[in-house]
Amino acid sequence: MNATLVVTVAGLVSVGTYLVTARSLSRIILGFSMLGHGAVLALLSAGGPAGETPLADRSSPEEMSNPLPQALSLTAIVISFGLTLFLLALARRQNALSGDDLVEDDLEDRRVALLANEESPEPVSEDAA
Amino acid sequence: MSTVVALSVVGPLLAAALTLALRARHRLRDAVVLTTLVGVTAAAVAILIEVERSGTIVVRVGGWDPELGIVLVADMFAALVLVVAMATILVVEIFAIGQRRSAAGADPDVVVPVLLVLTSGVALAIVTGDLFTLFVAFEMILVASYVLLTHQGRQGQIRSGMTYVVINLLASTFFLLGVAFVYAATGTVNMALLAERIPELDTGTRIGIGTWFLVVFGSKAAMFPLFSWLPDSYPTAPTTITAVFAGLLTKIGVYSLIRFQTLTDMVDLGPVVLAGAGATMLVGVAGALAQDDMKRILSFHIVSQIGYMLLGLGLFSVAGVAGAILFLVHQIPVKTVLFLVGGLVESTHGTSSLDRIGGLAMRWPLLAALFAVPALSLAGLPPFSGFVAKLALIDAAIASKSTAIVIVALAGSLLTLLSMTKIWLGVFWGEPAGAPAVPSVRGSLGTMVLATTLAVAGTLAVAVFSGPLWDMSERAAVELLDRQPYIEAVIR
Amino acid sequence: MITPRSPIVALGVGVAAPPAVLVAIYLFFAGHNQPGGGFAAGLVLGALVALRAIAGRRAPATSTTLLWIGAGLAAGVAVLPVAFGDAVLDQRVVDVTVPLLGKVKSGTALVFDAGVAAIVVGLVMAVLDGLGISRIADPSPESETAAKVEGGS
Amino acid sequence: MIASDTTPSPAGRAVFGLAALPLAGLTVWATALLAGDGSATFSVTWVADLDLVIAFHIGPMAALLTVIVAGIGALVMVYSAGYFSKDAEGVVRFAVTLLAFGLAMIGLVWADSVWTLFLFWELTSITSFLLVGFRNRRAEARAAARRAFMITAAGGLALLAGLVILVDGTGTDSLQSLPQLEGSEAGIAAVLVMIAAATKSAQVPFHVWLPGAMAAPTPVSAYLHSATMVKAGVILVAITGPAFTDVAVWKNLGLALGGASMLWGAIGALRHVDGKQILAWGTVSQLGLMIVLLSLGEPKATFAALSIIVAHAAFKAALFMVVGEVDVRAGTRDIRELDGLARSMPIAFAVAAVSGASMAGVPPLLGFMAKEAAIEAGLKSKGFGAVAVTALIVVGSVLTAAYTLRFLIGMFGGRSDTPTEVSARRWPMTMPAVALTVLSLGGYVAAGTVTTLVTRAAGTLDPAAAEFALLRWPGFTVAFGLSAGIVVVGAALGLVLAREASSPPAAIGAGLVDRGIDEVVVTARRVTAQVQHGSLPVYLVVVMGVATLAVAPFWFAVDLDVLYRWDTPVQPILGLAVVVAAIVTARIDSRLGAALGLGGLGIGVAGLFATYGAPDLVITQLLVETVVVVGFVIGLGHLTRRFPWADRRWLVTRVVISVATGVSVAVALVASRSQPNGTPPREALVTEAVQTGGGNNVVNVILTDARGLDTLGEIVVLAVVAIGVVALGAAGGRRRIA
Repeated sequence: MNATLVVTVAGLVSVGTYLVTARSLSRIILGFSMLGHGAVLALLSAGGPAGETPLADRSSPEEMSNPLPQALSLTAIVISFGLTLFLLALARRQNALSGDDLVEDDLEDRRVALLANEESPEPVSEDAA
Repeated sequence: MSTVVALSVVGPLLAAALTLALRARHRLRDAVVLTTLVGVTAAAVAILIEVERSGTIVVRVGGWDPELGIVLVADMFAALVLVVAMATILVVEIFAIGQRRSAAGADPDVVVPVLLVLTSGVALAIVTGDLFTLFVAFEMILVASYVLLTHQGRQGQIRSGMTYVVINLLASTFFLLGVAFVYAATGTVNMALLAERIPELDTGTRIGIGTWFLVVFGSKAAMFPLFSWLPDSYPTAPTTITAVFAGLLTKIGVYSLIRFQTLTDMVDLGPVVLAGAGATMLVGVAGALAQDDMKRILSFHIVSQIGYMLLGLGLFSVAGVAGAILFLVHQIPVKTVLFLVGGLVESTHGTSSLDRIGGLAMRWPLLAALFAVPALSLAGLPPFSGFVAKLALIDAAIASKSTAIVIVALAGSLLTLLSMTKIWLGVFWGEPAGAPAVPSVRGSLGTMVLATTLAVAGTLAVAVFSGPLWDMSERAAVELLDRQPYIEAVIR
Repeated sequence: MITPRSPIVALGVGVAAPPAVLVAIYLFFAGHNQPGGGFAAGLVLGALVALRAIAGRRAPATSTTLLWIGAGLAAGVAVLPVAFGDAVLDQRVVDVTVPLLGKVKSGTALVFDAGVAAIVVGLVMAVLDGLGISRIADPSPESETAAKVEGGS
Repeated sequence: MIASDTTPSPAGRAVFGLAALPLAGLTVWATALLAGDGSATFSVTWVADLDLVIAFHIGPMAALLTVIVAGIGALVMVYSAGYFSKDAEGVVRFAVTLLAFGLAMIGLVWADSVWTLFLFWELTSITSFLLVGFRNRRAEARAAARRAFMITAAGGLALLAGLVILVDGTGTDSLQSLPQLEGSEAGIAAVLVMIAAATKSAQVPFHVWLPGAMAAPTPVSAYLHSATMVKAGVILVAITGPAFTDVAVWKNLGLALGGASMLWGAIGALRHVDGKQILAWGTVSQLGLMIVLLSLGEPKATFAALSIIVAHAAFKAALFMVVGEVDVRAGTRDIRELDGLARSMPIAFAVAAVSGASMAGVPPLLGFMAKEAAIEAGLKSKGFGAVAVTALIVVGSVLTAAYTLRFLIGMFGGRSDTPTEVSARRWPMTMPAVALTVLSLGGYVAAGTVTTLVTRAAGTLDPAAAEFALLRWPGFTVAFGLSAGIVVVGAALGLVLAREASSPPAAIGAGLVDRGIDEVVVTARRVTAQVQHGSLPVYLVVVMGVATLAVAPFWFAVDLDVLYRWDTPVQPILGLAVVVAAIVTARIDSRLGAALGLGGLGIGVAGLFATYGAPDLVITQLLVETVVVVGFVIGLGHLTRRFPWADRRWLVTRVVISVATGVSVAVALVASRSQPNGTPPREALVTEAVQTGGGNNVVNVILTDARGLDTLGEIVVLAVVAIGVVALGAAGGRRRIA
């Protein structure tokens, strides 16, 4: 297994996950792009060492790099591409709605949390209502 | 029959293209959707009958060897879930057509083709015998759900959509990384080959793969502690969409989890799954109790009920897995119908907040009945489907001497009942509030009520036919835990 | 920064267009035997569409048509063999001769790739439409709000 | 309080008449069956492998109970026709629910398999919930319904678990002649089943739901809370008793719960001022007596218990009916407010007096014979029980006599100048109570017949129990002496207490239950507030944390020997460049710059692809990256240049968790490769690609042919994204798809 690729994967995943936990959707998008690269490189490294281009008329199966991870990677790249575009559209819509692209907290969850933290809990029972 | 299996995946895609082309001609489009969904449901039934009769169906897509290409595998487990899933989508679509006429629903130009893509993805996820294709199927389902959730572009939808999309993207990335791990360890992504190779791996790698995919599928299935995205996002979508999500999406996660964990013989992870199951039940139901909005309560129940299926898996016994399968089969229509009722309440009252509705039982007894059946089923009361499934699980757990989980499961049922009572008290009892008059069940609303009634009938059918369903679940469980039938069917 | 509607950009786009189309065609047909394929071809065409849009020539809003044609082609090719009694997605190999490239051994895979390409172009057009290419072509300061606080809970 | 003075509505009468018909029919059928000592059996298999069989066996016991349930049910339907006024809301709903309850109860007594019993057990809980909450506009009715439902449902779950153990242990699911349960689980099952019975039969401390359930219309109280549903627990104890005869905890728990209920229930009845509440608390006491007798597990006691069930059904239903009639006609049922009703409502008074006497154990009534049998059973019981149980029964009976007298005086007594005004008599309300009273009398007269019926029923539980008889005149036995003493002392006590000015005690138990339920909800909120932050970054960190944990097993499988440095020396340069580009991109303040950084990074990755021999990936990567960067620029480029700053503490968390995730992934990758099991089939793939796929570019053949389904899925993803992007772009403005 290619140590260089493994380290690169670790780096990309680290930075990618770091960005994903940001509040700004722009950064999250950047993060996912990196995570996508990381995953693709992981797939490639999982397929064995590098080799010749997998063209049947140019090199023998022993010499060529493993074609299957490449095919899987291509599919993965394309899917990740599509989702990145979708995230962009989401970010744009959020911007149109609120003037920024920040991910907001869920209001209802916050309400429940506030209720839970109140000194005297809101009466819940039918009796008290 | 193998063609039917493949068509149940590709057919909806062709129909999706067609509906996209026909977006200006509403009636024709609706006809196409309904025909397609009826078709795939019928196909699923045919597959089930065939599997029941002559065993697992294997499709080598494009005629490629399993080691090189993709195989589709319809075994008992797959066929059973496929039938329920397709029928559920069909019913929801009928509801959606009704809602469309009332102009309150989502944009059909978007929803119709995308729902068909979702259908295809669900079918593919169920029948695929290839780990990477499962990833692709998940992406189809997810991207469809992203679009369905957010396409109206409302503030709340975008906010919750972001949570939903981002969490699921992370899970998808982990899925892809998991494929890399598996491929590195075994040199294949074919599930039958994985079933042969993974159990013979070095313990660390084997268990590592198991736990990793527990995280991957667990976050799709909304297992504790990976569930938080669900209750935030589901309630914001239009009814029909939430109904499909509620019924299907997490269940596909559970389905895949059961499939993967049994196929790769992850018995050692049983205790971990059981612990997760217990926590999922309790935290989910606690969340439900904490909410004051019908759709949010129901969303948390999705989480809670996932715990019961995980319980069955965690036992890793035939009875347990069969219980989990039956629970899955029961849960899909029940959850869907509860959200449909929520949708009826919302579309007649403009809200699903418990504080702003009341007294519906007096004014609309039919709706009360339509709610009561699945609600009691959810709480596991007889004679409804949930009872049989729960009994099977409790039985299995007691047989496996897992007393702690039994106590948790029973406590969870009681709390489920309490929160269903909360909805009942809030929405159906009390001083009438909300809509000014009894809604007249005509036109579009009639179609919606019809669809809901159909779905309730479906849940009752699951209860009535629990006998044959249990036999099939048990057979599926035997096949899953034995693993050899699957392997042999694929690699012949 | 891209300056929309500047004559230089327009000229550049004009000059780039024919070779780009050629590249796309090459990638499309070479795909089965050489690196390339429908996806790459579609993206090259898509990039061209994007460039034209940025240069101020608004893309024709036909993304949906391309989408359903593409999906229809790909899914159709997948289903078609059923009509001949074959398995789904069973490819038929035919020898096709293409000018300049010579004999291209291919078949229904080519139709499948055409579907891929159509969808990719459709996607790029949709993105241009959805992300608001009109604003780039006709920029107006929108929401230059002050930076908000980013922070965790 | 409930009804206005208008006469009953004809429509209501018709509905109740219809509902009474099936019940009347069942009564006749069961009577015939009982008289002929016949039996009937039928069953439907539901889920064979789970022992889920809907099986009914109507032997003497079931037939006797059917007569009670269906007979009283029919009478209650008639009574209801009088009870509800013309303008009453939801009469049909009420009739249907009540009938459903009646049928569920009949199903319960017919049940021949464990799960049939459970099914109908739960159905009675559900219908009872609906009936108690019938007047659900009132908060108190809703609260009472919820309370009752929760307690009985909790009992139901205990029953579920207990029955699973029972079926497991005995190997049978049939309720006829249950074998004894042995082993360590027997005790657990016994406790679970006994608790279930106690919740349903309102035994202390689970009785707290019953007083609140009086919020239901009186027909419900007369039916569910006297004669039928509350007996379900007693029946359960009777039926499952044989399985637990040797389980000490079964008997002890039964005696403890039953004994406590006998005393506390009677005390409660002496304290309350609401006629219905007095009867309800009295019911708790009477049910306690039945539980005590049945858990003794002795033939004589079983016989006595069944006798009491029969007697109690007759007198308690009649008494509830009377209270309801008083309530409707006098407008209240508070004994402090009622005055002189003995004169204005003579029939009701007669009914109450006779039925009350039966309850107090006064001859010549059915209740007397039953109480005699109970005392006899207590005296004959083995061991320490003889004294203790007898004492318990005696004390309980004294109190019963006392509250009976207090009830009669309170409801009907008084001779002041301003008697309570009452409205016109409603015959449908009067007649059923009269009929039941006649039964209390007739039962005494026809003691032989009653004995036959009861012994037949008792015989199905315990053959030895079939040898006893109800005696009209027992002679001067110890038991008779005790009986006489009970009546005298009780009457004296009743007279004293009836004149006590009392105020209704607070419903402490009910309050506690409600508080408990509220507390559950509050706790649920706290838990939810802890786990459901509503904040995406927190969720993500949780997922990553879990993933990091999940990787733990991989650490043990890492073998660094599988690693080699690089394929070509260019790789480390490119790899470094990629990571540096990533870090730089993460730190760049402007969106445009970040987009360009991302582009650079993508080129670096494409370079790595190139060193790997993957030109298809290179082409795709470069094109994709271009479109993404362009998209980023046109989509977000106009946003504020700078990213917002982040909280420093949170920043540390993020850095730690991300690095941990990155390292974990690397570890997992290396571990996966350490001991591989299986190799990719390259040769076959290449050969097949050329032969079957007809292409030299293996990757492309895989994409369009071997794994064409993946590609199909992938482009569908793109198409859906396109639809979504257009829809989002159009949202808020024009609504169409281009």
